[in-house]
Amino acid sequence: MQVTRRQFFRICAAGVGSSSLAALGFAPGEALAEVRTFKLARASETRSTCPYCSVSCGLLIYSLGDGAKNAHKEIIHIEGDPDHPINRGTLCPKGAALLDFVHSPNRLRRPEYRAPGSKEWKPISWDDAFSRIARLMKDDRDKNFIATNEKGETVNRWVSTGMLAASASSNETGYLTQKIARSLGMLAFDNQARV
Amino acid sequence: MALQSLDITARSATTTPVPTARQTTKVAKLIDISKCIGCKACQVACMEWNDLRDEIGTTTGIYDNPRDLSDQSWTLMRFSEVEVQPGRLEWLIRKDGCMHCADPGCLKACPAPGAIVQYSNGIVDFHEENCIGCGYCLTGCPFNIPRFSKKDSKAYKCTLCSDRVAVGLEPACIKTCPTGALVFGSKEDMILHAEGRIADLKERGFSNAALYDPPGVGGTHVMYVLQHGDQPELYAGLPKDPGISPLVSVWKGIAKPLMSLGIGLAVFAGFFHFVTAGPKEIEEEEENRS
Amino acid sequence: MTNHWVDIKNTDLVLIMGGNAAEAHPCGFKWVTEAKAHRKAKLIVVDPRFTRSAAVSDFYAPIRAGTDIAFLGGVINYLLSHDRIHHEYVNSYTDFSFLVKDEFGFEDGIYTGYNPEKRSYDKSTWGYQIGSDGFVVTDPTLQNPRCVYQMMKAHYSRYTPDMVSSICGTPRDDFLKICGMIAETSAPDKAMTVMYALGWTQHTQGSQMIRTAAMVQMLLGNIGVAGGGMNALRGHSNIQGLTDLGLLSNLLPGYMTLPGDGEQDYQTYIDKRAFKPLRPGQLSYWQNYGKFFVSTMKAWYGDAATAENNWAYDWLPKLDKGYDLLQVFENMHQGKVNGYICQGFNPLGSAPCKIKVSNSLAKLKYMVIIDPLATETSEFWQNHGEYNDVDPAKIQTEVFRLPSTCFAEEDGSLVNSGRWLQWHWKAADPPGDAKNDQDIMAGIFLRIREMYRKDGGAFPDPILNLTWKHRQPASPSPEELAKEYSGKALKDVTDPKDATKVLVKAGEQLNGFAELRDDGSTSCGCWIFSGAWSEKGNLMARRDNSDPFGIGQTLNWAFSWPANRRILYNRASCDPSGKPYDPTRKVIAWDAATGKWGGADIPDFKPDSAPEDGMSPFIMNPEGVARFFALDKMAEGPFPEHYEPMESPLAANPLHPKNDKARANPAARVFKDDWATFGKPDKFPYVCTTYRLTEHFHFWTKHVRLDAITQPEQFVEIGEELAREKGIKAGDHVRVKSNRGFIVAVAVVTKRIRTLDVAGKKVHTVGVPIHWGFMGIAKNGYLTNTLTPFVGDANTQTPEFKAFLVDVEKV
Amino acid sequence: MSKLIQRYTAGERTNHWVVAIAFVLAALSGLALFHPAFFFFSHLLGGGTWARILHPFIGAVMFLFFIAMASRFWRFNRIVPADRQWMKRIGDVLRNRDEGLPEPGKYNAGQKYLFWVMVISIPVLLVSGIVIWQPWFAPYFPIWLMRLAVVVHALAAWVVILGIVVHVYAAIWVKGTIQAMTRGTVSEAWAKYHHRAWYREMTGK
Repeated sequence: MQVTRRQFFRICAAGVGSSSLAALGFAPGEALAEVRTFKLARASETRSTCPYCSVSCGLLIYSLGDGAKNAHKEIIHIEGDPDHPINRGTLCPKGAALLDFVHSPNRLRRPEYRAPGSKEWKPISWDDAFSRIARLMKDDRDKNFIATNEKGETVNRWVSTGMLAASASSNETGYLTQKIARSLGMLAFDNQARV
Repeated sequence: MALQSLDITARSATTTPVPTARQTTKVAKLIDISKCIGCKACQVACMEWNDLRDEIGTTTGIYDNPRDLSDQSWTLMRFSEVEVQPGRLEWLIRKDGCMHCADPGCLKACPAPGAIVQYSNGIVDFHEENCIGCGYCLTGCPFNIPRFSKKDSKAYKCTLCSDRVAVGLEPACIKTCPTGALVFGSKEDMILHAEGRIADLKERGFSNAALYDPPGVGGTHVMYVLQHGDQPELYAGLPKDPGISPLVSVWKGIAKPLMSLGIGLAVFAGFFHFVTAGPKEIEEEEENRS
Repeated sequence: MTNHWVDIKNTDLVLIMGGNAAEAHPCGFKWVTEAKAHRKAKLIVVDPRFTRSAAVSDFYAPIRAGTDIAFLGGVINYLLSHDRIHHEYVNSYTDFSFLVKDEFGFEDGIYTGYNPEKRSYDKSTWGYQIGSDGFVVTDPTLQNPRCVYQMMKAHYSRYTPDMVSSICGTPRDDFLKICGMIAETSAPDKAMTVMYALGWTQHTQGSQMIRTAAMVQMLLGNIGVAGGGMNALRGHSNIQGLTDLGLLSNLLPGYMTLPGDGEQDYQTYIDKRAFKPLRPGQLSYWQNYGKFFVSTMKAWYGDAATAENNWAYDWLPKLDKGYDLLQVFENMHQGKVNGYICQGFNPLGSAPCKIKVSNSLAKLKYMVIIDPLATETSEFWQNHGEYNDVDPAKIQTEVFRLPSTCFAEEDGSLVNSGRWLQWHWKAADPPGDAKNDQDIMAGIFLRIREMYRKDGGAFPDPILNLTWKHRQPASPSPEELAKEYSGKALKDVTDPKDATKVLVKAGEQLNGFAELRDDGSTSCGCWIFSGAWSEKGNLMARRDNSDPFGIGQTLNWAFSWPANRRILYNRASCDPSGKPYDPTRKVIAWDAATGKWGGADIPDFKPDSAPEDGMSPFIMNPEGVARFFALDKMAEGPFPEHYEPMESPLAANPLHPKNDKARANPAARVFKDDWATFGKPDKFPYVCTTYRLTEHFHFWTKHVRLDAITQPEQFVEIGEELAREKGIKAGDHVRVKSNRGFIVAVAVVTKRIRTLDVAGKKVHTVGVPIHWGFMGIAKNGYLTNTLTPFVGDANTQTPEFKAFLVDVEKV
Repeated sequence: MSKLIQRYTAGERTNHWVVAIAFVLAALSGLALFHPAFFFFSHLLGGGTWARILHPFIGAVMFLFFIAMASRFWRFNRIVPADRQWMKRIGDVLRNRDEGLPEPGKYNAGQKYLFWVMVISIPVLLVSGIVIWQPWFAPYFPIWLMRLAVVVHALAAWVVILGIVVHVYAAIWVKGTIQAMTRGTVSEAWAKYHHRAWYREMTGK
C-alpha cells in the first residue's frame, strides 16, 4: 500500500482525532446523510403545452393530491415533457417560471366593472356583466349596422364595435370567437398576429 | 430512519469512517459555454425546483440579474463582452454555481457534523438543518460559491438537485437547458462528450478550446467546455488554477491534530509533572516560622 | 414555417436575420445547436445588435435596422452574377422562364401604375404574358429580356457589395463572406434554413423583406427540402392557429378571404379564388375553394345554409376597406368606434404610438377585457403616475374586466409555428371565479341572441341561425368545437370516381379536406384543420414520438396541417424525375412500383401524379411553380426593392437619391394626421429598434415573480461610442424620446451595439426592450410603444416597431 | 498558622473569574468549532448553532474583562533583569529546586511572560474573530482576509489555551495559590517563599 505524504497526514489526523474522541468517551455523529425528499412522488401529472411562444414546448404539470374528491388540486411544479419531440424536456426561462404565472398575484379572480369617470373597480356578477355587455353590444349593433352601402350593395357589416382576439387561447376558443364575430357582422376584428 | 438515500464519501466534521462498500457512479454536469445563450432558464428552473425566490432587484447596466449568488440564487449567468481577436466580439456567458469539487474546501472547513456531505456519486450537498452558520465554508471554497442567508444565517448553494438525482432524475437546470449547453451523466461520459465538443470548437477556429476540470481541487463534478481554455479568467474571472487556500488547508489539515495534540500534551505534561516532581509545597516549619 | 422545429437539425447553414431565435425561441433554437453539433452546420446572424443568437454564431455581421432588402438583394445579385444557383431547381420549379408583360416597368424606384395621392398602385401591368391557349408564355432558354430571370438579374444588378455596405452599414468583407457561405448551399445536397420573426415583419416593407429571403432560398433550391425552408418563428403559442382560423379582419378560416363590397355575386366570389391553372398539367389546388367555403358555411349555419341562399353568402360581412388594428384605432381616434373587446390582447402595450391608442380608447363607450392577468389596457383610464398620466374623471368609457383561465386550467389545442395542432389538458381549477374563454364568449353571445329572438333588431338572421349544438349551451366543450372545425359528413360522402363507394358515412367525422364537397353534404369549420379529429379520434392528442426515418418526422405525434404534412412543398426536395436531391435527407420520393409518392412525410402533391405528368411542386399556385415575380400579390411591386424606413437617418434612399417618392415605401398607408408625428433626423438622429428579451414574454411575465427576478427593471441598450459622446455610463438613467413621447430607463452600455458607417455618415442604434409597463410585479416602467410610429407594412399593416428615430439624453 | 496576606481584592477576583468563566466557555465552544472531536463541547452552550452564536459574544466579554484585568495588573508585570535570570533556571523551578532563585515580585517571570502572551493574543483573537463573526461583521470582509483570520484566530486561541493550561496547572502545582483567587489571601509563608520581594513590600520585613 502506497501512502502519499498527504494521505499520511490525513491518516494521522484521523487517528489522532478518533483516538482523542474515543479517549474522551463521546460518541461521534454517524457518518450518514439523507437528501431532501423528492417532492413529486405521488403528485398528479398533467400534460400540457407552454402558452408563450410558438415552439409549443410540452409540459408536465404537477399538482397536489391524487384527484380524490376532497383534495383541491394545487399546482406545485411545472417542468418540461421529456417525450415531446421538440423541447425534449427543456424549457426556457419563461416556461420554467410558469408556476409563478399560474399563481401570479395579478391573476384576475372575479369580474369587475369600472363606471364612466370612476377611479375604481367594482365587483360585478358574471350574470350582470354578460347582460350589460350584451345590451351595450346589441344597442350599438342595432344603431350602427350597415346592411347596404351607398351603392345599394348588400354588405351586412358592423364596424362600430371591434374585437381583438387572443394569441394564446385555444383553437376551440378561436373558432368559437370567429363564428360569433362574423355572425354579428364584425369586421374590426384582429388577433395578435397583426402586430 | 434509513439515512441512506445516497451513499456518501465524506461528511463534514465526522471522524468515523463512512460506509464505503457501495460505490455509485460518479456523475457530472458539463457546461458547454460555446452553446450557452445566457437565457437564464437554469436560474429559473433552479429557483422553481428548490422553492426559492430571490428579491426582485434593479438593473445596474448589465444583463447579470440577480447581481450575485445568494441563499435564493444558487446559480446565475455571468456575462462578459470580450474581443480575443480584435474586431470579433464574443459574448461569453458563464453559468456560475457550485463546482462540486472532488476535494471540497467547504466540507473541509465545515465544523458542523453532517452540514456538508459528499455523496459517492460526487455531489457535495449542504444540509442546512445541521448547519450552525459559522461561515467557514466560505473560506474553504476556492470558487466563492456558498452564500449566507440573512434570514436564517445558514449557508446555501447548489445541491446538484441531489433529491432529483437520488430518484434517478437529472438536475433541474440540466433538464431545462434549451440549447443543451448543460449536459449531465457519468463523469466519464461527460469527459468524452467534452472531447467531442472541443474537437468541434477547434475545427471552428478555437484552437485553445479545452475542458475545465481543475486538478487543484481533485477535479470537479461540474465542468466547463471553454472556447479559450488557456484564459479561463475571460469568463467573468473563472480561476485559472483553483485550489483550497493553503491557509485553510493548514487550518483544517495539519493544524487540527497537531494543535489538539499540543493541548493534550500540555495537560498530560502537567499531570505527569505533578506525579513525578510533585507539588510545590512549603515545608511546615517554614510555614510556622513566618 | 414551411418546415418545422425539429427539422432544423437537418440543415447545413442557418441564417438568423430579422429575428433572434436564441432569445425569443430558446427551445426551438436547440435544433440549431443540434445541427451545429451533429451536422457541422454553421450559423450566421445578421442583426443590428449582437444578440444572444449571435453569441453562439459562427459569423455575425451588423446591419442597420430596416435595410434587410438591400442586404438580401445584394445576396441575390451575388448568387446570380456568380451563377451560384441551383439550376435544375429554378428552371423546373420557378417562374424563371415566364415572360412578363411588356407594359410592366420600373423607374427610379417606382413601378408602373403608381398613384402618389392614393399611395397605391394600379397593378394591371404587373402580370405574365398570357398566350392564346390561356397559359403563360415562357422562354426556356432564359434569353428573352422579358423573362423573369433576366428581369430579376437586371433589377438586382444595382445591389452591388458597395451599395449594400453603404445602405446597410455592414462591412463589405463581412457581407461578401456571408454571400460566400450562403452560396455553398446552392449545391443540391446542401440546405440552408432561414429563421426570422418580427425583425422582418415589423417594418413598413416587412413582407417584402421576407419575400426577398424566400427568393434567395428559391435560387438555392432550399425550399421543400429537409433542413431548408422559410421559417417564420411565430411569437405566441397560438398565433398560428388563430390566423389559420381566420381571426383577422379580412379572413375566413383556412386562408379563405371575406368578400369585398363589389363581390355581390356568389359564383364570381368563388371563381375569383378558385384559380384555374396557368400552365398545362398543373393542379392549382385552390380550385377546390368552393368545397372549403361551402363546408365552412355548413358548419356555421347548418341547415340554414342552402344552395338556394348561396350557402348564406350574403350573411357574411363585406369589406369596403381593411379593418386592421391600425385602421380600427384610427377610426376609434376619429370617434367612429363605440365598443371594443380585448380577449387576451393588451393593445395599450402592443399597438404603436401609445398616446394615440390611449386617446382612442378614451373615446369608447364601452370596453370589455377578457384576460387572466391585469393588463395595462384594462387600466388605461387609471392614473399610474408618470407611466400613465391620465385623468380618470375625464374618461367616460365603461370597462368590464372578465377573468379568464390560463393554459393550465383548460383543455384544448394550440398550433405551433411548425403547424402542429397539439392538445393539452386541464390540470387545476382557475383562481376565484375565473371562467374559460368559451364560457365567456357563450355567455355574451347567448344573451345577445336571446335579445334578438325576443326583441328583433338589425339583421338577426346570422345570429339566430348560428349553429350551437352544444350539450351545455352556456359551456361549449373543446371536444365539440374541435370536432366541428375538423368536419363531418352531413350525408354519405362517396368516391367521385365510384359513386357507390361510400368514403364517409353520414354523421361521421371526416378524414381530411379531400373529402369536402361543395354540395352541402359536408361540414367543416376550418378546412386546413380537417382530419384533426376523425373517426380515429383526436389526432391532436397523439403522443407517439417515434422517428423511424431519423430526420425528425414524428408523423404520429399530434397532427400537422395540412393533412398531417410536416414539410411544405416537399415535392421540391426531389428532382423532376422524382429522386431526392439529397438521399441522406430523403423526405419523399416517387415509387414507380406502387405509382405513389411516399417516404418520411405526407407528400405535398397529388400522391399518384407520376413525374412524367409534368406537374410542378407548388400546387397552391396556378402556375405550379414558385414565383420570383410576385404578380399583383404585393402592394409595392413584384420585385422587392429597398426603401428606407418611414423614419430614417438618411434624407434619401441611396438607390434613388433624387426621387423623394421612393425614399420610404411608396405604398405604405399613412393616415393624414400621422405625417406630423414622424420625426426627422435633425432632431432625432438615432435609429431605434425595439425587441424582446429572453427572460420575458411580452407584457405577461412582468406579472411572474421568477421572471421579474431575472430581469427586474426597464433598460435601454446603447453602444459604447454613443455613450461616450453623450457622457452616459452603464447604470445611468437616460431619456429616450421620439416625436411621439419619451421613456426613461437604465442605460446598458455595450460593445454589442456597433456604430455603423452608413452612406458616409455614422449611425448609432438604440435598443429598447419592450417588456415593462405600469402593471406587474417587476419594477414599473414606460410602455415602449410610447415611442413607436403609427404606420405599418404596406401589405399586412404590421406596425414599424423595428426601425424609427429617437434622441437620447442622460437624465 | 501562618498569617494571611491580602493578594487580590474582591474586585480583582471577580474580574479574574469573569475572564476565566468566559475563557472556559469560549475555549470549549471554540474547540467545538475547531475539531470535530470536541464538537460535543458545543452542547454546553445548547448545540452547534448556539455555540456559534454565543462564542463571539463570550469572546467579546472575555476581551473586555481581560482588558480591565490587564490594566489592573499591568504594572506588576513589567519585565526586569532578574526575570531573565529566573527564566534561565526554569528547569530548577520545575524540579522544585527553588533555592537561590532571584526573588520574584508579585509575579515571577513565568507569570509575567504568560501575562504578556495573553495581552498580545487576546486582542488578536478579538480582531481576527470580528473578521469571521457571522452574520454581523464577516460579510464586510473579503474572503482572503477571512481565510487569514480563521488561521490567526485558531493559532492565537491555541496559544491562549496552552497558556491557560500552564496557568491552571501552576495554580494547582504551587500549593496555596488557589486561595489567592478564591479568598483573596495567601499565607505569609507562601508569599515569602514564592514572591519574596512582594512579601517584603507587603510586610515591610
